[in-house]
Amino acid sequence: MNGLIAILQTVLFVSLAPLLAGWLKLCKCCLQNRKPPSLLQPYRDLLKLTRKHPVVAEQASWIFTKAPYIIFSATLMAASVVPLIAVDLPTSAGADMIVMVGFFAFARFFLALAGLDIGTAFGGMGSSREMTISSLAEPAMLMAVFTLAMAASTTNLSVAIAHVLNEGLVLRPSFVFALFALILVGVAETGRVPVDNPATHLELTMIHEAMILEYSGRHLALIEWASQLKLMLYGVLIANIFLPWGIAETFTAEALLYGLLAIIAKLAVLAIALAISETLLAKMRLFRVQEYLSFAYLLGLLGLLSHIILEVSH
Amino acid sequence: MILILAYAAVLLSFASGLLALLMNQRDNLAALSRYGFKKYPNTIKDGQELVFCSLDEQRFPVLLKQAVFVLLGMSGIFAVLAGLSVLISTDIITDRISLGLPWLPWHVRFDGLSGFFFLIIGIAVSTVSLYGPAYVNAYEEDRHPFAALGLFTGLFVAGMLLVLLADDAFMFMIAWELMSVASYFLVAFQHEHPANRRAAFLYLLMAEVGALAIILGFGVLAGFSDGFTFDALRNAQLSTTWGSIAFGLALLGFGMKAGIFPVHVWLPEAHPAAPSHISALMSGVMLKVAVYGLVRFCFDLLGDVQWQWGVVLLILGTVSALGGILYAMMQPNLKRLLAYSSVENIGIIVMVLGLAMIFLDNGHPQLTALAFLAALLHAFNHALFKNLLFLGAGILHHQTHELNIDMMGGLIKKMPQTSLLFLVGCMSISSLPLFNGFVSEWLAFQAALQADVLDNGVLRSLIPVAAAALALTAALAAACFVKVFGLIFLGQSRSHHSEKAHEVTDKSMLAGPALLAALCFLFGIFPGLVIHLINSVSAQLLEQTMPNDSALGWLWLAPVSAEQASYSPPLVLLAALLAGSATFWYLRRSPETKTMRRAATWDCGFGGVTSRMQYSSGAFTMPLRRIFAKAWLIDERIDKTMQGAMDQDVAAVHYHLHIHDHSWPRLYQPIERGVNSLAKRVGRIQTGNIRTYLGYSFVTLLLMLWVVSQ
Amino acid sequence: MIAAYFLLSIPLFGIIFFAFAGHKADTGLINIRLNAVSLLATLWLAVNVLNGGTLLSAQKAFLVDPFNVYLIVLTAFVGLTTSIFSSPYMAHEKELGKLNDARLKLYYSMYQGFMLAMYLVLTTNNIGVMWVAMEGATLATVLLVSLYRTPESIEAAWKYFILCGVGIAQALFGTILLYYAAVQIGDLGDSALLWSVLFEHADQLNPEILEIAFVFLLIGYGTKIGLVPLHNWLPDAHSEGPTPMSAILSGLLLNDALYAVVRNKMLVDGATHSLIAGHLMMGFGLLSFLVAVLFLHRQKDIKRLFSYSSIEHMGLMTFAFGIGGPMATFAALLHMTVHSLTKSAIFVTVGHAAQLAGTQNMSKIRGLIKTQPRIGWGLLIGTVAIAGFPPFGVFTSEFLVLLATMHSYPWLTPLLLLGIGIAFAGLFRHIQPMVYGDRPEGQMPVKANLLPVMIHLALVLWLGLAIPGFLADWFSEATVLISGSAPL
Amino acid sequence: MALSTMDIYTQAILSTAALIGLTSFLMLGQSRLLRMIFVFGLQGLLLTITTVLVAYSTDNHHLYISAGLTLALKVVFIPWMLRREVITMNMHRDVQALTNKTTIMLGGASLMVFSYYVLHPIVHTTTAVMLNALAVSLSVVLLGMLLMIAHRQAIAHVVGFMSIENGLFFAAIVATNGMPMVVELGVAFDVLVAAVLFGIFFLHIRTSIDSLDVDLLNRLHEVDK
Repeated sequence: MNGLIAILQTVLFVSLAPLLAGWLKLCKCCLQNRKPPSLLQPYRDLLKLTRKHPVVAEQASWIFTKAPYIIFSATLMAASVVPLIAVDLPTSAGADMIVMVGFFAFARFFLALAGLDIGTAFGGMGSSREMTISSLAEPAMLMAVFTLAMAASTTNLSVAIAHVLNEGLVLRPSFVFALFALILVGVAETGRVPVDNPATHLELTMIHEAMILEYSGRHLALIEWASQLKLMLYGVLIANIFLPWGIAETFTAEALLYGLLAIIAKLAVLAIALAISETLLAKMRLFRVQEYLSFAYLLGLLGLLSHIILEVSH
Repeated sequence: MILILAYAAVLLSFASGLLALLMNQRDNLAALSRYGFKKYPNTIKDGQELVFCSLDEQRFPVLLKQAVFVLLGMSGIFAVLAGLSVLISTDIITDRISLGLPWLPWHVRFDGLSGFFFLIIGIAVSTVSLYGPAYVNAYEEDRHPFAALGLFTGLFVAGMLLVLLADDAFMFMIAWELMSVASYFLVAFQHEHPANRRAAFLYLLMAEVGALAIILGFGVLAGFSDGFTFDALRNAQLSTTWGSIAFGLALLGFGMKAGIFPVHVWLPEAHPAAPSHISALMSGVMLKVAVYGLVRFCFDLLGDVQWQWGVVLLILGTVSALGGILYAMMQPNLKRLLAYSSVENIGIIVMVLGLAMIFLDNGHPQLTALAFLAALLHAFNHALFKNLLFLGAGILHHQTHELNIDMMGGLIKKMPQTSLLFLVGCMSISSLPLFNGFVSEWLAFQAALQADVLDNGVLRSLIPVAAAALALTAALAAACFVKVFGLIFLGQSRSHHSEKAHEVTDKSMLAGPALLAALCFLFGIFPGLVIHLINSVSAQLLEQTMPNDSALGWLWLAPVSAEQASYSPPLVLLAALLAGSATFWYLRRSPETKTMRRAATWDCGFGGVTSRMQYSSGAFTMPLRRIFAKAWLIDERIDKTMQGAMDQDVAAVHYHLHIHDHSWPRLYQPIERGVNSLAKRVGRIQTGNIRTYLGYSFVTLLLMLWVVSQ
Repeated sequence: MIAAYFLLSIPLFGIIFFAFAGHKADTGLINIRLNAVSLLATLWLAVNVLNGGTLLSAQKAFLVDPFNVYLIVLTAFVGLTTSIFSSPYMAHEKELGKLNDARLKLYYSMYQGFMLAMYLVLTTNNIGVMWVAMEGATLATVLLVSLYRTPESIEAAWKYFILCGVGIAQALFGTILLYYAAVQIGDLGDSALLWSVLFEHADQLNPEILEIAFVFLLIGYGTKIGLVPLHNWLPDAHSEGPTPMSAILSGLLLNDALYAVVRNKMLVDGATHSLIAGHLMMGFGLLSFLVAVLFLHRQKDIKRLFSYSSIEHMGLMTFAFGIGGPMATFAALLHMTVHSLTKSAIFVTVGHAAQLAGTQNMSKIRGLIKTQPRIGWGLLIGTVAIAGFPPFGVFTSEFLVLLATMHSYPWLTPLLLLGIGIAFAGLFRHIQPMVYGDRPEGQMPVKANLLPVMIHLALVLWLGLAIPGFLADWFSEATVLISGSAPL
Repeated sequence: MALSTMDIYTQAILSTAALIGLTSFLMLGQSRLLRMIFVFGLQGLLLTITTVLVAYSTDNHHLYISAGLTLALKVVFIPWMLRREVITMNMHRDVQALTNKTTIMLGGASLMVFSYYVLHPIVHTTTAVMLNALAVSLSVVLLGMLLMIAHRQAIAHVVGFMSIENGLFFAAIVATNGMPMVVELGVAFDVLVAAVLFGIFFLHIRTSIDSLDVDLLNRLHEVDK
């Protein structure tokens, strides 16, 4: 039963990811008063791509062709760990938040390799920048995660969320810091403005796009999908960790439904916020990114220290 | 019985060393055997045939090399057996060898800790001996005599094993120095390059200084006890001050060998100098022996540890880990890079050991066991993948005659098997899930996250920061090894050599790395196997084991409790495989899109994507170099050669980038200068004038007379 | 006791024989044979001592006890191996035209003269005779130093002669004071200079006089040991003379001078019941050790380098004897043995290295391993041994000295360790470039007999791994004799 | 105890001791080699007289032998050899000016005092004569070394060296009525050989640096100039 729900939740995750992307695009268009594409446009794109005949660069080795599958399934693994509509699922016991970060690292590792595989300047540039930014983002993220982990004294996501849920409404200064840190990191990791611009293909500024420049067909589809999944994953993390209310603790149909509606609502709101920020902010220079991320790290650290100093009673 | 296995391992490695000496004795052997058969003609004919054809001009060296490595391999296997059996039987075996001083024979003690490191050494040595024969064939006999190489390899291994067996200060030091000196000769093996000579000198000098510090450390303990056996030293009653002094000395001594920042400088010099299978042993195993020494000294001999020591280790470890990986990232030379990354991994181990000390002194035995286990597990894993990577580097050097990663590229198509093995190594060392490197770091994080059980607020805030630094280290390591694998194996080949390179012909050279890669993966999926062994070590040493929550079954890893954290690699693997294969199958179902079309790479319409356009090592790390600019001494120059009218237009642009280690100008050169100037001053007393000399003895006489007449 | 007389008669014969037939082709061989016979004699003596304990001749003129008997065997052994090395060496020197017949005669007969003096120093019971023999050793070797008649060698010999002469004169004054103190007891008569007698009556001797006497003895014999600041003759004499002589000077003369000091120290300790003598020795030893260690870094001449390392090690031994506990004494005795074995082996290889490079200037000697592997490896291993790396015996003794110091004077240990470290660096920074690297132009292998080196290093290795029972008993008996109690 | 209360023998000994000390001073201050050698011979003669005195008073016969040896070696042979050397090198005319002579003499005087000070502790165990004898001989030894330090001529060094021997001998004779015969002979033998060697060395040094100035023997040094 639990297993089924877990699988169902993962499937939901995968299937909802493009929707979130579509919704985000829609919001941005409205804000920039352009005519928005349909909400389901991302699904159409993916479907189209999977039907296409993939073209592969000559130098590309098996790394390049297998990377998309690895990246996608790694991201999928990460997604399966995160409670979407219900806590206390068997999948989240198999791997905790650290492992989840590990999955991201896994995906990134192969993405960067794929970027280097084709042997062009773009690929190298992309993977170099990607690795740089992520290696700065990872400690910041872990700082935020540790704050939660120490507060809930567990690294198991669903247990942690349950803990926050049952604790009721407690205003923890540490969580505020951690929240902001996680948001900053999420923006950086999912390659959104101001760190990276998913829409651009201007060589000097792009990071994520530079690596996947050579991809086409189903490979491109998988990678796109994976990044949409990642975006949603951060969204869900932020939503469910810091305001977990509504998530199902019992596996009854209505509870689950309620949980689903709740998360959709939260994500919608988050997406709007993100859209607004993306509209207002401009992309920053690459070498400003470390300041941005060290700020995120600082927030995470502050969160941790405030937890240790203010909240632990000895 | 178990001890016999251990002795057998030691003796076999000695034997392999001695056998290597026969390399130049072919003629004498031939003469001897001829004489022997003349003396006893009635021995079987085919025996003579065998002997003579084995003593044949061409065949003899090959056979001998194989024989040497077979002995070495057997010694490795025996070491593994001995280690396993003592770990499983969980008993402590002691013995005496009537060598050494008349009133102080060599005391031998074979317990879990020694057994565990025996296991590490055994695995490494046996893989190396699978790999060795093909590798050493590259050396011409007249320039690089195999006799020296084989002899000192055997002594080196024997020395390491003896260190683990030693149970008194005297034998420990002898074995320790045997290890150092033998490895010194191995570093100096290719001594026609001045750089190698310098490296060897530096290495031996630091080994000597370290050994002296260790002796002094033992001396401090011995000063408070009767005798030099470890039993006596265990019972030494030290004041906190003396204990801290002893700890400091041991840290200096073992740290120098292990390569803790800032006394690490010999590593990046020595490892590239030695033959690759030796650097594999040095980096993969010898550093672990140093860790063993530290653990033995602090947790076993000193007994009651202070949490302040733990803090020292924590800080030093963090600095080494970060410094190591940052320096590693900047190295274009593959083996230097690997050496620096050893500094990083040792840093991690030391840091987690510090954590263990902190928990121990604050009275949290379970967490102590957890941290201790994380440290030993990481030592084990590092031995596996660092060996793998060094052997891989050896293969690359063997095939391309290159170690500069900017000169390689595109090798994945030329050397598929090697590249696969190397990839496994890279993934393990950058601690990706499903590989062994991840497990130990995960446990380290778990240990660090328990910091809020501590009462001391400083510690509670210090430890998570260290953990975050660990995270940064891991991320940087991933970046570093993406660079390594990407530049070496992917893209287009950057030089003639890598253009011409091909897979190794002698598959035995791949067998060793393959075994290691398999183990890396195996212990990434089933870490329980090793953890069980380490638990028996900590049960002996700390009377405490890690509370692995067995409620979830043996497939699970739950260091503190299932509630707090759990990780089940097999299930993850299963799920990942399912997901991956499902998508794979789904997307490639339709026959017409199943095939892929090959096309030229997108060149922005300019045409001609050449290998020079690819990112180089310097380019890849440029962002990080700008971000962490303070961490290195960067010497970056761009020279333009001008030409044409009034030298206005640029003919060529030369880019120089040299990254230097801070510790040289800060620490080592001052010492060198000091000694030299002191020697210069002292030299003045040798004036060459006899009357001055007479004056010396005259004054000395008067002085002495005055002294005694007081 | 007949063994002792026999032993003394052999070199006596040698002196006279070589004075006439020293230039013959087979002289080297005869020299080897003579030393071999002496070695047999000493072994015979040693066996007697092992069975019968301390031997005292009629009229107590000679005394052979566990302390000096092993030094006697060591002396004979090193004398033999050095003669094995010296016969091809001197032959080669003669081919090069550095020497003529007269000098060869001188060399060989003085070689035996030196051996005679050494045996006399060790066997005699009369401290006056001991002095005479010690002076005799100087006189025998001083002409060997100037054997090549180069300005440097003459200068070195002159300094050696004057400094050691003046120094040894102090020793005689000390001896006279001792005698004076002994005469004051009365009823000793002529036996008042016999060490065994003095040792019996040590506690009756006048302590003030003995303290002053010891200062003179220490300064006097200390000049011969090469204690800083009385050492200045030593590097010159070692570097300018023929190499075999450097080997026996380093391996034997220094030891025997130290032996003389220790003998007298035993008397002084018996009389004064104070640590003054020990402290003086420790002071001198430590000073010599540290200064010599720094000198190593500045050497250009290979033989000078190793003569400074001799000073360093003699300093260490003096220091150890000065500490005076059983363990320190044991260590010092062991160190005496291993040092003279290792050092003479090193001088042998150094001699060959200098011959094949045609110079003693270290910056000119390169790529020995490539040129003549045996010599290169011999030098390298020897240096490793002398630098105190296990499993060679030097490490064992240094380890014991360190621990003994740790027990008695902990604050001195860092100094020792520092010294050992610096010494190591000083040796290797010079040795490495010589042995490693590619062979330079026109550096040809020479005819060399490295048997002595192998034997010596093998013995040192053996002593490092395990000290054989009889030797251990020997050492511990000597330790009991000197320090009054057995090691642990 | 007062000098007058001693017997004539002791007084004689004391006076010879004083004279020997005096001769050392004379040598120390001497700037002409020939005179120095002459004074050295004088010292040897005094030593012989002392020996004979002791031999007679203690009728210890082997001391006569050593007296003979002293006479032969230190009064006849060595001075003769040195003198010949000086003549052949014709240095008998040139005056070797001592640098700051007065300081050296003062130093010598203070050495005398110092040796009394050093040997003072033993006075309560012995007679004043012994103390004086030992003090004088010690100061002769020290003065001999000072002489060698002060003078640059190799010949002066030999003289200094030998006068040190004299000092030792004096101590041996007076304080202990002579050492055992075997030692006496050995010492005498050594002195003889040493003297011969000195002769050889003068030859070598002359041939190598064409002078007997020891300051010119300074090739072997380790001060980088």
